[in-house]
Amino acid sequence: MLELLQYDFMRNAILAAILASIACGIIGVYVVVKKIVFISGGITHASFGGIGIGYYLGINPLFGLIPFSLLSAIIMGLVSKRTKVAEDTAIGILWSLGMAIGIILIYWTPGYAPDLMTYLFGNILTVPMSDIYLMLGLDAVIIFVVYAYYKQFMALCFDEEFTKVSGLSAEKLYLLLLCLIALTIVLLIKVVGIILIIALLTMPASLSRHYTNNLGKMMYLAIIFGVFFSLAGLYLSYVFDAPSGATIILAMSTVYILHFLYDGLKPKIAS
Amino acid sequence: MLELLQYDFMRNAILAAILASIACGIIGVYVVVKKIVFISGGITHASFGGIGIGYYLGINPLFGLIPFSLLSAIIMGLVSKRTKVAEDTAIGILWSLGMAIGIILIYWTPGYAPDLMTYLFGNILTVPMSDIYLMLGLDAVIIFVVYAYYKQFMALCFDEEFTKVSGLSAEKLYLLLLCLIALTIVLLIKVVGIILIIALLTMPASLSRHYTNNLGKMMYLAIIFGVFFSLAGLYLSYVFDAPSGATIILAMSTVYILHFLYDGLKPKIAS
Amino acid sequence: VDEQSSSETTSDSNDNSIIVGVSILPQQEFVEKIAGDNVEVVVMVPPGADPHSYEPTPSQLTALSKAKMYAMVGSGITVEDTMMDKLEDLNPDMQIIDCSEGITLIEMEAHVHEGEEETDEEDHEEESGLDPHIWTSPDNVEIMVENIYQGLVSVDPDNQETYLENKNAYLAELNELDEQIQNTLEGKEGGSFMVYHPAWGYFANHYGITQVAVEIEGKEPSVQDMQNIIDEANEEGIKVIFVQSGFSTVSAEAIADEIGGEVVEVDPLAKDYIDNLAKVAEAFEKGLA
Amino acid sequence: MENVIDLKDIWVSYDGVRVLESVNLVVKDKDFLAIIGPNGGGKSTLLKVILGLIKPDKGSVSLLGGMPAKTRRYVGYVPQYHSSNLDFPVTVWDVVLMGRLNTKRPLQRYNDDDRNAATEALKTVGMLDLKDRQIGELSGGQKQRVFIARSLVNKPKLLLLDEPSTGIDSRMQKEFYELLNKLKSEIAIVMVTHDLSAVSVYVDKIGCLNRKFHYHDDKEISSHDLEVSYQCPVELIAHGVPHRVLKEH
Amino acid sequence: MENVIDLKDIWVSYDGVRVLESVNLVVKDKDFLAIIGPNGGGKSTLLKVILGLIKPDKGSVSLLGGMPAKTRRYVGYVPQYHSSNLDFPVTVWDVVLMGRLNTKRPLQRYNDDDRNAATEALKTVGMLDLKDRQIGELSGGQKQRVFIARSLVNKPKLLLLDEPSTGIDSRMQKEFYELLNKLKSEIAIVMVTHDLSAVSVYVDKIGCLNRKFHYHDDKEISSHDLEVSYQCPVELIAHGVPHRVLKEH
Ligand SMILES: Nc1ncnc2c1ncn2[C@@H]1O[C@H](COP(=O)(O)OP(=O)(O)OP(=O)(O)O)[C@@H](O)[C@H]1O
Ligand SMILES: Nc1ncnc2c1ncn2[C@@H]1O[C@H](COP(=O)(O)OP(=O)(O)OP(=O)(O)O)[C@@H](O)[C@H]1O
Ligand SMILES: [Mg+2]
Ligand SMILES: [Mg+2]
Ligand SMILES: [Zn+2]
Repeated sequence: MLELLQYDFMRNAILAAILASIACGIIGVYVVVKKIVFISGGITHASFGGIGIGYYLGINPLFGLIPFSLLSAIIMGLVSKRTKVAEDTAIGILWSLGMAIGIILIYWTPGYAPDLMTYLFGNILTVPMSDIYLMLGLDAVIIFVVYAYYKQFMALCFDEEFTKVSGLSAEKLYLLLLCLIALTIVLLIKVVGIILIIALLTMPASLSRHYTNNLGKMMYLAIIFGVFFSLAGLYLSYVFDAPSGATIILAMSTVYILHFLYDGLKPKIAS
Repeated sequence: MLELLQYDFMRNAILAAILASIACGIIGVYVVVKKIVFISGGITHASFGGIGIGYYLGINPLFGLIPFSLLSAIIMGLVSKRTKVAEDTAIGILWSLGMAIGIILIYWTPGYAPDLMTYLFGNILTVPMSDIYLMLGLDAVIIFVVYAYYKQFMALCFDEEFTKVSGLSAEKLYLLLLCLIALTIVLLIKVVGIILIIALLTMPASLSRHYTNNLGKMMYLAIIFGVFFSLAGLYLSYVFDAPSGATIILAMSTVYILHFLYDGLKPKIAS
Repeated sequence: VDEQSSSETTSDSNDNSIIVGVSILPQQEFVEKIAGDNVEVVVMVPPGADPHSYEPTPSQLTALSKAKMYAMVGSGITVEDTMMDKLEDLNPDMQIIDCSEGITLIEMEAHVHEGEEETDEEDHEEESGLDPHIWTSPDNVEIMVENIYQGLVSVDPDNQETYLENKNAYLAELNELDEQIQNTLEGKEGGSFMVYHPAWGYFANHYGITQVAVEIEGKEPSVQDMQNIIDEANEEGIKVIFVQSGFSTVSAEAIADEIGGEVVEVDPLAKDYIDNLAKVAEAFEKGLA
Repeated sequence: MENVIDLKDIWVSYDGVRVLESVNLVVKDKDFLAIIGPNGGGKSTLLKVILGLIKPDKGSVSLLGGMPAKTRRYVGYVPQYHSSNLDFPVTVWDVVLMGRLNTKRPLQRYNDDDRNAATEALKTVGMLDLKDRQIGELSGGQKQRVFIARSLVNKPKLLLLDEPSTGIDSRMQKEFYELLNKLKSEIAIVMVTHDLSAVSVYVDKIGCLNRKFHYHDDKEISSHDLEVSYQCPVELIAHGVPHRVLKEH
Repeated sequence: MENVIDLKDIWVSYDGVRVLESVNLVVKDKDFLAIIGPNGGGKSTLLKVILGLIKPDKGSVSLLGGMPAKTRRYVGYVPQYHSSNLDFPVTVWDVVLMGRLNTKRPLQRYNDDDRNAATEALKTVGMLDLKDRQIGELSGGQKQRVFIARSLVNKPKLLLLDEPSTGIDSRMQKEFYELLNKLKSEIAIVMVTHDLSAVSVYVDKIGCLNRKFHYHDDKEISSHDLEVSYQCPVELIAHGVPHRVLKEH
């Protein structure tokens, strides 16, 4: 493994894995405890529409992606809070709508065959330096916002009605949280792909949930798990000559599944 | 439109759209009311692993797909019912795991993976006659099972604890329902693709929810909406020369969004 | 790339000309060079789309259902694998010709795997390891043109003479192109060039140079692949990575950063075959190491 | 006839924290038992053990002479918290009919008997007017009434009620207790409650549960140190009871 | 000082079904008002209107002299149903501290004052022992106690309690009512309840709500046809009341 470190691509991959794990660890904890895995998946997929817009307008897809995913996060948030449409249905719809827009726009864009697979599955081995800086910036933003709003987010995730009664705007806080999720997703899409993002968001956070009842500690643990798994997955992908993103997920889920087999498949509640 | 009917591919596409709408209408209602959109998405994505297995073994991907998606449905069901892992986290994990397995296996299979894009994005224009028969069979199975277990499924979706106390096995019923969902997904994958299935499952059912408080009527309405939208989308995709699957989804979501803009974005509950 | 024109040809069809379906843009050029205005060509994979993943639209299918003849590349490009059966169903009278007839398909250049090369070689299916990009070499194109000519003659025997004349003229052009490229690449035999998508295997084979591919069969490189690619590039002194125009260059750029090189666009699917290939050859000449 | 409920030496713990300790309980036909005890005493847990929804760490459960999983279909149960999905597209009527589900096999439809029983049960709880209301559109107490109706609709052999009067207005409460009073001549009833005035008026037997279970299976409770070990609110039980006097214990 | 609550001509309906009809309500400082009424009478709805969680179709709401959205932070609220996420990784302690959130801006941490207040509140409801328990691992009544503590921790100017004694054992209930009795000398309290014996003992003013609101702002209720129009359970209010006699009305 060590001799691999002489390669830039490997150093970048490791940096990307660490930075991604930090963002995912912090935001993932909220995603897991507030049970908005699905909405995160929705934002991720809807953001595909932004990629389509980027291609269609001939600009850097990132400039389509960022506004579009923030917008879809806000729309999902508003739709699920303000209307009588069941939240998960609203998400399912925006999810597919974003994807459909992306596909159609990409189809209509002359002269471009997008590497769809990269967006779906990512490629952590070819992360350019510029993306690393972007991720650093994102991590800084996330850490700052979460530090500032730690108590508020905790109340929001625990009991929205109470948050309102406390004089806070639960809706604004929720939208802020969704926007953080959207940002995380945008910056990670190129690196790890839509599919891996969901894994990175949920698995480390959910694993850490088993070890503590404290929100803050969960975040630290989730980051540690994320870094550990992604580096291990990277190494395994080298050993077995397999795609890195997928191997990271595989490593993570295997540990997760083993962990909870050990922790007891025995039903607590009889069926 | 009418002159299009002289083409076999169009007739098959229309048949496929109708048969898919029937399966989706019935099963989609359960998906929407039991709020298992996410688990359905999970089964869909996990089934990608089955496609990978099919490619790797060099068999028809459908033969990898069917057992794999049934299996992942059952595992998801058991994990979410039997263990303390939060349901949506378990799904997120199996979701990524299935995808990862698919990616790695396809990577290890030499040669281009034909049809891969079809599985991801579907192609209703190239549905062969054999698939139409398969879909007919599936619709028959779904209608029969739902007819037989209508009351039981209703109780299950409404109140699982009560279902248990009534002496039914809530777990078995739930697994049966998930297997029906898995079957539906398998047969729809070729038609609309993994990415868009969720739309077809949720939108007609959720739209019909606005018009009735009766589960059975919801199913009829959902079928009607599904048929209408998919045929309209098909026609529009011809007019605008756009990919059919994506256009169907776009048509559906546009109507859905217009509908609920009309129905009132006005918040009932102040924020 | 000439933008909208070909998508227009796909949609409007006037009844008196013969409709010929083809899979990719270079084939359109071949057919048009031979048949001139006598035929109308419908291309399955429009400009910029990826022949490894493209799915046709209803209007393309309706246009193709009126076609007299379809010239498939025949070397196993994905869109044909998925669509040909369908097209036969759709239009049973259509004459289907296989442009690759008479061309020997070569193995896809595998990534250099040191040591564990032949581990699961046995599992390889027959055609899957073969390189479908036959049209990137002018000598293959001569055979393709010949095949297309035969097909056109069989669906439209009346115009055989025109076709023959046109074909010969085009073959001559292709010959000239071949020589021109030989000249361009003079003295570079045995050199290597690096491409992202390995579309240039036949070209490299024909001119005695080596293609080093980053991505293989639509699959992103693994860590070992990356390691080998970079080592090889450094050994051989490769400083240029060629990417297919229009495709995302991010990954290629990351590798270019690593080897201190640059990314250059070349297009294996341009309609204007002859000029394009000459330009490509010049680009390769500069990038060869 | 055998005992309706027979618990022997039941131990339950959550994550290592013991909640029930060596609980023995026998309920006979036509018993009306109230279980009282402090918050966290394990009352809800005990009902779930009786129904087989929680497996005890130790001990044996017999319900209506069999395994709970087999026999619980003959029990009417009103839980403390409702796990039901309140956006669900069912009306009050559908929910009450659901109480007849245990008598149905797949493919079998509801018949007139079922419908009559449902009408009857809704009348009993005063909710017949609202039978076409979607379940989520009811107020707290209205929902509770519907769930009570659902537990009654199938003529159960045993009623397990976990704080059934929660949210119910006082007029209805009174009617409800009168109803239980009538039912106890036919079936067994076990009710968890904090409403001691109701206990003192209608109930035959009282059990105090605070991890350990103490059964006062006589109208008269013998004096001992219950106050300490079970936190039984003795003075409240004893106070203002019309037809029974509990000794201080 | 201005009125704590001032509702003028409030109308609310759900999906066209009218729930509140021309409700007028004034609560002054140090009032202790109990709202009683039948199930579905609109009591929970009324509290939500006071808090600005539901916008009335018509009418004006003033809370602590301002718009509810601005001033509700000074209110301690215990809802009938808890919308909280019970798997959440917070302890009892965190939940109670959350009650102090309204005094905090982003970036500000909890200080010793906050912690002392939380300790105090937990002691009041007898839950200090369990302060490190995860919230989902409590029994029904224990949870309710924690939520009561949360509503008290911030020394609110008004307490809005929607059936606060739900699930709470009788010993704690008594203590809780004693506490309210003490608090009413400092703050205003509005409590929805079906527990008429508590009403009769501790409360100063009674409001009957059944779509329309009728305010008995005197200890003595004047006689009229309340029984019919508000379904006030007169005989129960009147029965067994130690320090007050209601005329039949
Ligand atoms: N979300 C809703 N949609 C439609 N109707 C509703 C909704 N919530 C409550 N209602 C109806 O409004 C009326 C008043 O409800 P509310 O919850 O305010 O009653 P309540 O006085 O608190 O009753 P309870 O004593 O049972 O808690 C009831 O008839 C109820 O059926
Ligand atoms: N899921 C759980 N995990 C861990 N501990 C639990 C869980 N559910 C209940 N407990 C604990 O078990 C004990 C008994 O709970 P139970 O709900 O049976 O009490 P109860 O007697 O019904 O109380 P209440 O009168 O408050 O409803 C309590 O101390 C509670 O904290
Ligand atoms: Mg309880
Ligand atoms: Mg209420
Ligand atoms: Zn290619």
